[in-house]
Amino acid sequence: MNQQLTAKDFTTDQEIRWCPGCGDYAIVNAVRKTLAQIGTSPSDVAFVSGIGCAARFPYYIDSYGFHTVHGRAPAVASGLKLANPELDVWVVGGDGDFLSIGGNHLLHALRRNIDLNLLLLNNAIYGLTKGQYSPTSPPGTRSPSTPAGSVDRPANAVQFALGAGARFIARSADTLPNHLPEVLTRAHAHKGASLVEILQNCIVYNDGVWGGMADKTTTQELSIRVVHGEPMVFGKESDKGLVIDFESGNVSIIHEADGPVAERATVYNETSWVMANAVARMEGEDMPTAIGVIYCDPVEDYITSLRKKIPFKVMNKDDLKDLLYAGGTWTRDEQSDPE
Amino acid sequence: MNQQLTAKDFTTDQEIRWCPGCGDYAIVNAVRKTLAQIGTSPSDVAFVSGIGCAARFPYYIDSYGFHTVHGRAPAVASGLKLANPELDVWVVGGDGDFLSIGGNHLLHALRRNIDLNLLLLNNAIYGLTKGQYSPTSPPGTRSPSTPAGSVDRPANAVQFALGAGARFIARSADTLPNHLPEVLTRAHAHKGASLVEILQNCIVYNDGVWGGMADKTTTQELSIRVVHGEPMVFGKESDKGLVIDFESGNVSIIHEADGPVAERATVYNETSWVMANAVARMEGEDMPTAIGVIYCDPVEDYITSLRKKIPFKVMNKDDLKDLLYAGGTWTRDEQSDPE
Amino acid sequence: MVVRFAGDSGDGVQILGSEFAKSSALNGHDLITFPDFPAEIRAPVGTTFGVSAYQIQFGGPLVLTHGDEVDVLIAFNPAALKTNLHSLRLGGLLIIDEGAYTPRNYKKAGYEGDPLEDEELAKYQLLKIDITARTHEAVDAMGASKKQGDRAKNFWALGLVYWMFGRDRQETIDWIKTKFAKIEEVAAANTGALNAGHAYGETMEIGADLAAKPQQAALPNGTYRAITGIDAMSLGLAAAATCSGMKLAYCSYPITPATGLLHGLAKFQAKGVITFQAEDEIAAVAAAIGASFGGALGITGSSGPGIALKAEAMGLAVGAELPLIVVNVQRAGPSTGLPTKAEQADLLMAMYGRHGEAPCAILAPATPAECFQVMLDAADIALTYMTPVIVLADGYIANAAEPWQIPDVDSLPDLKPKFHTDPEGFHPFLRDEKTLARAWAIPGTPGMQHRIGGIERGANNGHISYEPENHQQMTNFRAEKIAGIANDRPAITPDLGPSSGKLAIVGWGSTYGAIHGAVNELNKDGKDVAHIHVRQMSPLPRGFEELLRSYDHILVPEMNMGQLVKLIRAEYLIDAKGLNQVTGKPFKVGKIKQTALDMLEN
Amino acid sequence: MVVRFAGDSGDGVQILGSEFAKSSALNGHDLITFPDFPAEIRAPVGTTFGVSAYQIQFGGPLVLTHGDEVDVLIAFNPAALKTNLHSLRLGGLLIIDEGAYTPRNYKKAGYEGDPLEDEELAKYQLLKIDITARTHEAVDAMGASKKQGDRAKNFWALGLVYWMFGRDRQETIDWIKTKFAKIEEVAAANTGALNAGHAYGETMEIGADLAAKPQQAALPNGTYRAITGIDAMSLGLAAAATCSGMKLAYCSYPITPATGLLHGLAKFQAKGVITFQAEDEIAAVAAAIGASFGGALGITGSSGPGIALKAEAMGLAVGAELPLIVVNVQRAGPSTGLPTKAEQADLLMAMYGRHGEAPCAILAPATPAECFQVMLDAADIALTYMTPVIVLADGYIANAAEPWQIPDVDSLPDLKPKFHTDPEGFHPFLRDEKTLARAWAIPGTPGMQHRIGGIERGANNGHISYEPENHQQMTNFRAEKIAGIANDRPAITPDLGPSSGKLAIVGWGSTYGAIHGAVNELNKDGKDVAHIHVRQMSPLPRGFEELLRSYDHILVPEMNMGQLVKLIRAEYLIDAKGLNQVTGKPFKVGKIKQTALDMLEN
Ligand SMILES: Cc1ncc(C[n+]2csc(CCOP(=O)(O)OP(=O)(O)O)c2C)c(N)n1
Ligand SMILES: Cc1ncc(C[n+]2csc(CCOP(=O)(O)OP(=O)(O)O)c2C)c(N)n1
Ligand code: SF4
Ligand code: SF4
Ligand SMILES: [Mg+2]
Ligand SMILES: [Mg+2]
Repeated sequence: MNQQLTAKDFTTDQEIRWCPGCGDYAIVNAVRKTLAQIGTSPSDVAFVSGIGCAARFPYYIDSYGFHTVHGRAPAVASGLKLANPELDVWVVGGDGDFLSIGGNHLLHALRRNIDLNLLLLNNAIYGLTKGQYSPTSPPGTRSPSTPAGSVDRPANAVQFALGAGARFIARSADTLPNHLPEVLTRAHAHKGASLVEILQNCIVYNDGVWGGMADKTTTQELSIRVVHGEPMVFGKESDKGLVIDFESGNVSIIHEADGPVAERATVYNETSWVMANAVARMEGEDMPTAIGVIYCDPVEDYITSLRKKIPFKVMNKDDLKDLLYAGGTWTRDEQSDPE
Repeated sequence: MNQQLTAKDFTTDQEIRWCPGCGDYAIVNAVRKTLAQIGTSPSDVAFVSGIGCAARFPYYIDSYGFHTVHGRAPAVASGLKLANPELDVWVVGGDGDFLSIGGNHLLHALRRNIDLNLLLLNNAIYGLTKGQYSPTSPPGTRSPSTPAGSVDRPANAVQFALGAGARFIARSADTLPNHLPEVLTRAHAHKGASLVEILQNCIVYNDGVWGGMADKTTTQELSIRVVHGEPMVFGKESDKGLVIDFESGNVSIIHEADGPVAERATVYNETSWVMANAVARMEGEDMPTAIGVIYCDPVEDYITSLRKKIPFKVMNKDDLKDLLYAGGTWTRDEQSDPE
Repeated sequence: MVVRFAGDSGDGVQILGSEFAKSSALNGHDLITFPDFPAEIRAPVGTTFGVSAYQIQFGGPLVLTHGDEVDVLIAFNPAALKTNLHSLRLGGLLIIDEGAYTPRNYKKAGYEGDPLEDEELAKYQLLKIDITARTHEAVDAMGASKKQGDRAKNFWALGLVYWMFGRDRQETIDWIKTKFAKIEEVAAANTGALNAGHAYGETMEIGADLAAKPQQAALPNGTYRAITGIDAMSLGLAAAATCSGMKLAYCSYPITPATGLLHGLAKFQAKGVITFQAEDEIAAVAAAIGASFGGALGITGSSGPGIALKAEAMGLAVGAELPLIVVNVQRAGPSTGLPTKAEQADLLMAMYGRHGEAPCAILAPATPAECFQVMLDAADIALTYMTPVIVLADGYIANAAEPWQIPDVDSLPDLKPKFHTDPEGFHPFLRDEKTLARAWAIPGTPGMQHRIGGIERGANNGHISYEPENHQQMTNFRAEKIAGIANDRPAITPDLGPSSGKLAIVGWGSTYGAIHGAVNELNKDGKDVAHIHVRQMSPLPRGFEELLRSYDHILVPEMNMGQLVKLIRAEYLIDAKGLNQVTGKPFKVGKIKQTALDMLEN
Repeated sequence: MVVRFAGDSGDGVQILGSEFAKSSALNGHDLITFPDFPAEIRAPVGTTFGVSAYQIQFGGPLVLTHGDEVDVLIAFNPAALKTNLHSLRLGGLLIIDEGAYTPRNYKKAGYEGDPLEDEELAKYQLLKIDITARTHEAVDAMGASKKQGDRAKNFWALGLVYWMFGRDRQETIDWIKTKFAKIEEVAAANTGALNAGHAYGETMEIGADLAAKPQQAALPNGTYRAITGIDAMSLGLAAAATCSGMKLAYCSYPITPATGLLHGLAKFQAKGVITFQAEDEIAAVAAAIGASFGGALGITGSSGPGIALKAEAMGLAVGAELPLIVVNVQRAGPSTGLPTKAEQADLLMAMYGRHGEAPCAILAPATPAECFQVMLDAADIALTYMTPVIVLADGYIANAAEPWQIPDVDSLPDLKPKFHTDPEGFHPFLRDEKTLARAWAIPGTPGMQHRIGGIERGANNGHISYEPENHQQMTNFRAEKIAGIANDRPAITPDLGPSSGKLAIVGWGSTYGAIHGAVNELNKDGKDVAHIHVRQMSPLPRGFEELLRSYDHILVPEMNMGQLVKLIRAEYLIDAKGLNQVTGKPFKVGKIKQTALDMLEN
C-alpha cells in the first residue's frame, strides 16, 4: 500500500466487549497505531488468538483474524506462517492462554524461532473466567480458586522466554501509549519469534496488580526503560540508576545524591542474556519494572533456515510421477487372462 | 526400614526390554543403588513415568510404579504427591516425554516447586518411536522426520529449567556410575522439585550423540564437574579450568601451562543463577559439558507452603454438617399438607 | 408465579433475584430459579449484550422449571426490555424504570424510537416507575453518594416485589447488615431503598390485581436450603469424602460453567478437601488420576472443550482401572460455541469419546438438588468398581436453584473402600468375582509394590501382556464390569404416569422439569403418558428395555440433535423419536406437551 | 501359498520378506504381505518378545489376506518357533536353523527341553538345516567378518525359498549391489549367501513336494508396485497436492503406527510438501488448522491416543468450517493398549468424540492400495464442503502391502478450490447453496479481511452470535452439510455376491480381505451371501438402508466390540449382528465363514 495508513484502517465495525476501563482498550489502540505506521496492507496481516479477554483482540483489528481455542494460538499461528510465510502474523493471548494451558506451544514457538509477533497481555489473572489466579499472579493472591491465597511461585514471562531460547523479548504496559508502539515496532522488525509482554490492568478482577505503573507520575519511579547502549537511569528526575553486580546477577539502585547516576549506572546491552535475566529477575519493594526491548539477539528464523535446506516449490505432475514410480515397479502386459 | 537395603531390594523380576547396550541400563542401576543408600522402604517409594524407552523405568524398580501416558507424568506425580505427601516420588521421562509433549507440565511442576525428583533421560532422540529428532537434538539432525536435517534450535534442559524457576537442577550421564548416584542423592535431599538431566546414549538411533562422554578417558576432557565452592577445573590431569566472564556470561578455558588453573578458575557457586546459566549455555568445539549440581537454591516447597496456610485434615461428619447448613436455611414443620 | 428481573450487569439483578428467592422459600414456596448471565464480563453499560437477568418460578405444590412464560417482568433499562420482553406472557405485568428510558439509552439498546411508545406494549400491563429517582429520594438524605444511591435501586425494586407478594423484609435487612457491615452508609442506603420500595407498593396498591396468588410447596417437613446444582455437587463431593473417609482431590482448570465447582470446593479446603488449579485440563485429569493412584478419590471437572482434552488420560484411568470422577458441566458447542448457554450434546462423547474400547460409567442428575446424591453415587461406583465415572450436568442445572432438604449426615451411605494389604497372592489385576473390580493396594502399603499403566495387562499376573487372547479377555472384563453395575443398582421406573401405555416421554438431565411439567399437564388432561427419566446413562438402567416396550410410542426430548435416542435405538431397536432443540435455552413445557399431543393423535 | 519368516529382530527378517514379496510380484502373483513387528525396539537377542515376523500370501487370481494359515514357516530361532508355530497349518513345512537351537537359546525362549525333540513337531514336515553354518561356509572365504557372515543368513534363506518357488535371483542381486554399494564385502557376502541357499535347495530338492504351485494374479495390465497402506496414503496426499494446486501441510507428532506417514511425506519435502513435527498432537492439529486458515491443505495424522488429544481442536475446525484431514491409523486400545497391534475401535470416537454437535466426514480405506484413492477423496470432500475429514486406517492396513497399479497422473481429478476474492457481499459464512460449504477467502487476498473462530457465528453476517435461533440454524447447517455429502457420492453396492438375499456380511476397513475371502468361499459353496464394504462411514453411503433391507440377515464383523453395528442399528433399526474380535490380530477367513454358515443354518 502506498498511501499512509491510519489506525482507522485497522479498526473493525465490531463493538468492543471489554469491561469499561479495561487496559485492553489502550493496547488495541497502540497495536492499530503501530500497524498503520508499519504500513502493511490490512489484507496481508493476520491476528491469531486463543481464548480469554485478551484473545478477543482479532475482532477489533481489521485484518484476517482467527479466534481459536484456549492456549493453542502459537501452534495455529506456526502452521499459518509455514503455509503462508508472506503474511505478517501476530499472536495475542493472556497470561493464562500463553503461560498456563499454552505454555508448551509458546516454548516451542520461541525455541523454533518462527517469525511471529507474540503479544502476551499479562493481567496476572484469568479475566474471562471471572478472576481465578494465573501462573503470573503474585504468591498470596486471593481468588475464588485460592481463597486462602495462592502458594505457587509465579512464572516470569521474560525469564521463561530466555530459558526457552527466545531471541527477542520486550516488555511494555497498557499505560504507556507511546512506549508500547515503539516496542511493537521493534518486535515486528525482528525476524524470528518476538515475545512482547504487555502489563495490563484488569480493572474488574485484579485492579492495580501492576501497582503504580498505571499512574503517570509513579510510572517513572516504578519502571525503568532499558535502552541498548544507554545507562540504566530512571525516575521522574532521572535521579536514580541501576547497577548490575554481574557476579551475583543482583541489581541495585543508585541515587543521584551519591554522584551522577548517568555515569555510574550500568549501560544496558540488549544482546546480553545476563543483563536480560538480571533485569527480569529484579524483585523487591523499590525495584523498578524493566520495560523496553529487554533482549534482542537475532539468529536465523525457522523458515529461512528451512528454505535454505529445502527450497519451497509447488508439486507438479512430473514431481508426482517421480514419486509414484519410485521404488521397484513391474509391468504386467499379458495378452490373455492368466491361468 | 532398619536393615541396610541393597540395589537388589529395588529390583523387580521383570525382564528388561531395552536394546542391548542402551544407556538406560546404567541409569536404572544407578537409581537402584541410590535408593538403597537413601534407605527408604520400597513401599514408600513411587515411580511415575510417561511413555518412551526411558519411561519403561518403573517396571524395573521394585516400588509402586505408574506407567502413565506420554508427557503427563509430572502432572500425575503432582496429584500423587498432593494426595500422598509422605511418598518419595520419582518421575522419569525422556526428552520427548518431558520437553516436547510434556514441556508444559514440567514447567509448572518446577515453578510450583512440588517435591518431586524428576529424571530427564536425554538421548536427544525419540527412541521408542524409532528415531525421530527431538527438541534436544542438535540442529542439522537427520532423522526419518527430518531427512534433510533439522532446523529447529534445540531446547537446553538446564536453561529451560532455570527459566521455569526451578530451584534444583543437576546433570549427569549414563556413563558416570559414581557421579550419577551422588547427584541423585542430592536431588532426593532437596525438598522441592529437583530436575536431573541425565545424558543418555541411544545406541540404536543416536549413538554417540553425547560425543566423548561415553569414553572414560575423553569424559574427563569433555566434561567438567561443577562443585559448589570449588574452582572449575577439569581434564584428566586437572590441567584445564573455566573462567566465567560475568559481564558477558561467556565462559573460556584456561590452561595449566599459563599458570595454576586451580587458582585462576572461577569458583563455582551452585546458588548463582548467573553461573548456572553460564555453564548451561557453554557451546563450542572445545567447551566441556557441565555435570554435577548446577543450581541449588532452595525455597519452601509447594506442599509445605500450602499446609502452612491450610493445615490438612480429613473431613468428618461435623465438618460436613457445617457445610451443609451454611448459607440460609429454613425449616418446614407443617402439621398437615399445605393447601 | 414467574418473575423475571432484567437489567444491566451493574444493576445488581443477581442479588435482587437471589434475595427474592430466599424469601420465597422462607414463605413456604417451592421454587426454581435461573440466572441468565451475559457472555461478557462487564459489557459497556446499556448494551444488549451486557444484560443480566434472573428468573424465578415459585409456588406449589411442586415447581418444576423456572417457567416457560413470565408473569412479572422488571426491566431496568431499554436493553433489558429489548432482550427480555419476548419472555413475558400476554397480559403480564411489565415494570420499567422510567428514569432509564432516555433516548441515549434506548438508542444504545438498538431501538429507533422510544420503546415505551410502542404499540407492542399494549399487550401487557405496563407500569412505569422512575425507580432511580424514587430511590434517590429515599436514600440521598442518608448520606449515600450518588453512586451508592444509583446502586440501591435493586433493593428498592426488591421492596416493591416484597410488597406485591406479601413478604417479610426482616431476613433481607439482616442480610444487608452482615453483607455491608464494613460500609455502613451502603447498608443504610440499601435498607432505606428496600423500605421505600415496599412503602411505594403499599401506597400505590401495586400488584393487588395479580391473578392467582401462588400456592405453597408440597414439600416434606425438614430443614431446607436453596441450592444450585453446582453447590449441590460440591456438597455431594464433600459428603463423599466424609462417607469414604478418604482424601478428596479436586483437580481442575477454570472454565464456564464448570468453574463453580472449583470455587465451591476451594472454600472447603480448610475442612479437608484438596483442590488443585492445574495448568490445563490434561494436567487436571492427570493429577486427579495421580491422586487416585495415591489412594485419594481423584476428581476432575470441566465443560465440553476441557472434557474433550481429557479423553486420552481418561482412557488411562479405564486401562489402569482407577477410581475417578469426571464432571462435565455441558455447554453449547461445538468448539467454544455459546459458553454461557446450556446444551446436552456431550452424551455420545461421554459414551464413546475415547480411543479403543474404553467403557465408563455415566450418571446424569436431573435437577439441581439431585446433584448431591448423584455425586455420592458416582463416588460409590468409582470406588466399588474401580472405574472412571462421568457425571453429565449442564449449565442450566449448574446455575439453577431450588429448595433442597438437607440430609441427615448420619444416614449417608458408607463408601469406605477396601484397600488390599495382604501380599499373599496379590497382583493388581486380581478381580472381585462379583463386581469384577481389580484389587486396589495403595502406595505406602508395606510389601504391596506393583506397577500399573496404560499398556494391556495380563489378567493373571498384572504384568504387561501382548497376548492376543489376554487382550480379548481384559476387554471383556472392562465391558462386563461396567455392564454389571446395572445389576447392583435400582431398576428404572417412570417418574410420573402409568408404567405402560400409549406414550412415554424419556429424558435425561436438565430437561427433567420441562418433561415433568408437560406430563403432569397431559395426565391432568387425561392423556396416557408417562415420564421416564434416565439418570444412569451407562450402563443403561436395569429394566429399561422392558419398560420402554410397554409403551406404544417413545418420545425423547433432548437439548441436542438426538443422542440418547440413538443409544435407545441401537441398544433395543425401539423406534424412539427425538424432539431436539439446540438454542442454548431449556425446553418449554408447552413445546413438549404439544409434541406429545401430536404424537398421540397420529 | 502362505510363507512366514520369523526370527530375532536382528535377523533381517523384514528385508528377507520384502525381497521375497518383490520377487513374487515380479513373478506375476497377486500378494498381500504383513510384517509383524515386536513391540520393543530391540529386545535382548533370543527372547520371545524380540521376535520379528513377516508373512506373505501370494498366488492368484486374487489374494485377499496375508493368509489364515501358513504353508511354509521359517523359524530362525527357538523364540521364533515358540511364538509362530501355532500359525503353521497341519502338515505344513517347517524350516528351522538348527545352529540356533542351542540349550541356551531354547531356554531363553522359555522352552524346558529341546523343542525339536517335541512330539508336537510330528504334525509338520520338519526340515532342519544349520543355516548359520551353511552361510558361513559360503561366505567366510569372501572376506566377510564373523558378524557379517552371521547377518547374511537371511539371504541364504531367501536363496532357498527362491529355489523352492522357482524365482529368479537377479533383481535381488542388483538390489544388494545398490543397497550395500558402500560396503563391498557385505554386498559380496549377501550375494554369496543368496546363491548358496539357492544351490542348497537345488541339491537337496527342497520344496519339490510343496502341494499346489501358486497361481498367477488376475490383475489388469499396467505398471505396478508393491505398496503398503501408509505409503499409499503418502502418495495419495502428494497427489492431492498436485491435483489441488495447493500447498500441503502435514503436521504431526510421531506415534506408532501412524509415524510412517510423517516419514513418508518428509521424504517428499523437496517436491513441495510441507511437513512439521510439532511438539505434541494438539500443536500438530492446531498447526494443520492454521495452515488451512492460511490457504493450504492442512493435514494431521496420529493413532488413537494422539487422535483423542486432537478432539478439542477438531471441534474448532468444525465450527470454523475449515478443510482439514485427520488420519487415524488405529491401534489396539484403550490407552497405550497394544501399540503395534491393529484394532478398529476408534470408529465411534471418530463419529462422536467431540463435545457439542460436531459432525465430520469419515472415510475408511479397505485395503492398502485403496489408501491412495481414499486420500484423494478426503481432500476432495474437505475442500468441497469446507469440513474436517477423518480417515480411519489401522495398523494392519498401514503395514500390509499389496500390488498397486500406478494410476495415470493425467487422469487424476481436479481438486482446485474456489477461493473467494470478491468483497462484494462477502462474509465468511455465506454458503454455497448446493454443498452448504461456507465461502473461503484466504489471508493475503486484498479486501477480504474477516474473522472466524470457535464461537457460534451469525448465519447472515459471520459475526459472533449468541442468538438462540441462529445456533439452531447453524447446527442444522453443519449437520445437513455433512449429510449432504452422501448425495454427491456413489451409492453403495455389494463388493461381492448378490444384491439381495439371505445374508450380507458388512464390513469396513481392514476386515475387507477376510470378509471377501469368506464370501468368495461361501459363494463357491453356493451360499446366498454378499459382501458389502463401507468406505464412507460418515455420512453413511447413499442407498445403504435399502441395500441392507434386501437381505434377511446382516452380519458385521469388526475388530472391536461392535461399533459399525451400533450405527446401523441406531440409524435403520435393522437387527444387524456383530462378530467381534479384539485380539490385535486380523480376522481369519475361516472364522467369518463359519459364523456365516451358523447364521445361515438358523
Ligand atoms: C480448553 C479450555 N479451557 C478453559 C477455558 C476457559 N477459559 C477461557 S479464557 C481462560 C483464561 C483467561 O485468562 P487469560 O488467558 O489470562 O486471559 P484474560 O481473560 O485474563 O485476558 C480460561 C481458563 C476454555 N475456553 N477452553
Ligand atoms: C499421546 C502420544 N503421542 C505419541 C506417542 C508415541 N510416543 C511414544 S514415546 C514417544 C517419544 C519417545 O521419546 P523420548 O520421550 O525422548 O523417550 P525415549 O524413547 O527416547 O527414551 C512418542 C512420540 C504416545 N505414546 N502417545
Ligand atoms: S475481566 Fe478484566 S481483562 Fe477482562 S475485559 Fe474485564 S477488565 Fe478487561
Ligand atoms: S531405542 Fe535407544 S533409548 Fe530406546 S531402548 Fe533402544 S537404545 Fe535405548
Ligand atoms: Mg489474564
Ligand atoms: Mg529420547
